[in-house]
Amino acid sequence: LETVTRGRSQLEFLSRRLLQVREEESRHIARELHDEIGQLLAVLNFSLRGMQQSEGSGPFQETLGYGLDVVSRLLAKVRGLSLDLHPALLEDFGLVTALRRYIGSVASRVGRTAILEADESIGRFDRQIETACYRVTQEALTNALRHGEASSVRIELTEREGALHLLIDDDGRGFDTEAAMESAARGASLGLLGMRERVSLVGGELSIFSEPGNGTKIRATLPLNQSSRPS
Amino acid sequence: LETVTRGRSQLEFLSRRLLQVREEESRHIARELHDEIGQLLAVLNFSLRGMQQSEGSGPFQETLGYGLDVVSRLLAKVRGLSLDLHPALLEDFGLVTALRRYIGSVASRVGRTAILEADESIGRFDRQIETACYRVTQEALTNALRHGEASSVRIELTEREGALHLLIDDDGRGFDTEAAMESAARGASLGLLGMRERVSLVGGELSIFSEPGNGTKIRATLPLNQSSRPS
Amino acid sequence: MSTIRIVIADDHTIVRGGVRLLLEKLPDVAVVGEASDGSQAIDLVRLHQPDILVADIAMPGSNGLEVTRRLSDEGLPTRVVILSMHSDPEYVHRAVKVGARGYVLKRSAIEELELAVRAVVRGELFLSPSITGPI
Ligand SMILES: Nc1ncnc2c1ncn2[C@@H]1O[C@H](COP(=O)(O)OP(=O)(O)OP(=O)(O)O)[C@@H](O)[C@H]1O
Ligand SMILES: Nc1ncnc2c1ncn2[C@@H]1O[C@H](COP(=O)(O)OP(=O)(O)OP(=O)(O)O)[C@@H](O)[C@H]1O
Ligand SMILES: [K+]
Ligand SMILES: [Mg+2]
Ligand SMILES: [Mg+2]
Ligand SMILES: [Mg+2]
Repeated sequence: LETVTRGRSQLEFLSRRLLQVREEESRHIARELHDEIGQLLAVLNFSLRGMQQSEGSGPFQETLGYGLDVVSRLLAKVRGLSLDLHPALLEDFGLVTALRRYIGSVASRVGRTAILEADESIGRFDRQIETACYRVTQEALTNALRHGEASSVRIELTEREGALHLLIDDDGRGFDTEAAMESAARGASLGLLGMRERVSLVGGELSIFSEPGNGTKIRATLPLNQSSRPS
Repeated sequence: LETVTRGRSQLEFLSRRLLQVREEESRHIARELHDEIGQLLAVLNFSLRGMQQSEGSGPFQETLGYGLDVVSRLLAKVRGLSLDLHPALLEDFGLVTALRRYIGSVASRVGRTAILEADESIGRFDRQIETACYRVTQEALTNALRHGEASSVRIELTEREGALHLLIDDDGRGFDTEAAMESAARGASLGLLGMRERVSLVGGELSIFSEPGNGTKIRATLPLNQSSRPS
Repeated sequence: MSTIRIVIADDHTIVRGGVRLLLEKLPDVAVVGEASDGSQAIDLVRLHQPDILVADIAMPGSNGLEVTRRLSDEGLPTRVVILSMHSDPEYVHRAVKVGARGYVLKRSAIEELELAVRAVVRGELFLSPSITGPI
C-alpha cells in the first residue's frame, strides 16, 4: 500500500501544526532558559559574590573574579536568548504590558515613533490568541520600519463585540500587496503568509491595506469565544 | 487594496519555509546553547574546581562545593537541550556516523534491535539533504518502536545512480496508511506529513508501504545533484 | 625543573583567557602564545615550537583536528592536547587518528588538563577518563 496524494487540506493542517509546534518549542526552551538555567545562575552569582567579600589569597581572588565575569556573561546570554524565543512578559502580564514594552524598546532602538493605543481594561486571553497578536505585531512593526521606512507607526488594540481588534498603521512607503503576496507564495518570504496563518489558526481574519506611497494598515480580528478565556 | 486569497501553492511554500525556518532556528539555538552557554559553563566548572584544590577556609569550600553542584546541573541541562535540537555529530562527521550513533543509542535505551546498513564510502552532502535524511530516520524509527512495537528495525542507506536511498524497515504491527494519512491531514499528527514535506523540500520522494500485521517500510530517495555537494 | 612551553588555541576569548589563567598558575608552565583560529595556531606553533599545543576542536578556518593532522604531517616536535566540548568517542577516535596525544573535556577540572600536559610531555597518551564507550 502506498500513499502519494497530498491535498490542500493536508498542507493547511501541516502549516498550522508547524506554526504551533514551533511556538511550543520556542516557549519550552525559553522557559527552561529563564526559569531553570537563569535562576540557577542567579544563585551562583550570589554565592560567588559572597566569597569575594571574605578572605582568600591573591590567585584565589583572581580565579574568583574570572568566574564572576563568566557568570555575568552567562546571565546576559541566557536572558537574551530566552527573550528572543518567547517574551516572559506576555505570559506573566498579558498583551498590553508585553506589547507596550516591546514597541517601546523597538522605537527607542531605531529612533522612530511607535505608539500603542490600548484599552487598559484589556485582560488576559487564551495563550494562542495572545501569542498570535504579539507575533503579528512583531512582524508588522518590523516590516513597517524595515521595508516601509515609516517614521511613525500606530498600534491599536481594542476589545469589542466579542473580538480582539489589532491595527498596525504605518506612514511608510506602502507596497503593492498583490505582487508581494504572489512573490511570497513563490517562496520569497514568510512574514505576510505567516501572519495570516497565525491569525487564521485561532479562527480570526487578517487584512492588509496598502498602496505605494500611502502607508500600510494591517488589521487582525480575533474572535474571543468561550474557550479563548484562560482556564 | 485587500488580499484575501490563499491558494495551494502558497500553503505549499509556507509549510516548506516553516520547516526550513524551524530547522534553522533549532540549529541556531543549539549552537548558542552548546558553543556559548555550554562552553562558558564548562570553563566556569574548570576554574571553580581549580579553586577547590587550593586553600580556603571551611565555609569558603562549602560555598564552592555548592557552586560546583549548580554548575554541573546547569551543564547537564544545557547539554540535553542542545542535543535534542541539533546533532553536532551530523554537522561534523556526516550522516553515517551520526545515524550510527543515534540508532545505537535508541536501540540500547529501549532494548530492541535497530541496525544501520550503510556504505562506509558515503561522504558528505549538502546540509539540507543530510538533515532531511536524519530527521526522516528519527521520525520513522520512533514510529516503528512506539506505534509498531517493532522488535527489530533495519535502516539502509545507500548512494547509487546520483541519489541517496534511505529505507527504514520494521517488523512491527503495521498500519493502514491511507487512514493514517487522512487523519494526519485532519490535524491529528505531524510525523508522516512532516517526513514527506522534508523530503519533497530537497526534491526527493518518500513512499510508505505498510499493512496491518505486516510491518512498515519507509523509502526515501533524495537526488544528489551538483548543488548538493558541500561547497 | 625545566619549563613546559604551551600555546593555546581556542576561538572563544573567555575560554582561552580562563585556560591561560589557570595554566599560568602552575610554576613550571609558561604560556607562550594564544591563537583564535586554526591557521593562527599553526603559525604560532611553527614560530615558537612549544612543547604542547592545547587546541579546541570547533574553530573557524581549519578546526583543531585539521591543525593536529597538519602539525603531525610537518613533523614538528610540538605535541597536541585537544581541549574540547565534545565528549562523544567519535571525536576522541578521530583526534587520536590524526595524531593528538591528549584529549581533555572542557567540563573536566584543571587538574585533568595538568595531568594530560605532564603525561604528554613524558611521551604518554592521555585520554580523559570521563569519556566512555568505544574509541
Ligand atoms: N509595512 C510595509 N511597508 C512597505 N513594504 C512592505 C511592508 N510590509 C511588507 N512589505 C513588502 O512586502 C514584502 C513581503 O513582506 P514579508 O514580511 O512577507 O517578507 P520580508 O519581510 O521581506 O521577509 P521575512 O518577513 O520573511 O523575513 C516585503 O519584502 C516588502 O517589500
Ligand atoms: N511504523 C509504524 N508502525 C505502526 N504504525 C505506525 C507506524 N508509523 C506510523 N504509524 C501510525 O500512523 C499514525 C500517524 O503517524 P505520525 O508519525 O504522523 O503521528 P504520531 O507519531 O502519532 O504523532 P507525531 O506527530 O508525534 O509524530 C500513528 O499514530 C500510528 O498509528
Ligand atoms: K607559570
Ligand atoms: Mg517581514
Ligand atoms: Mg510520529
Ligand atoms: Mg571553539
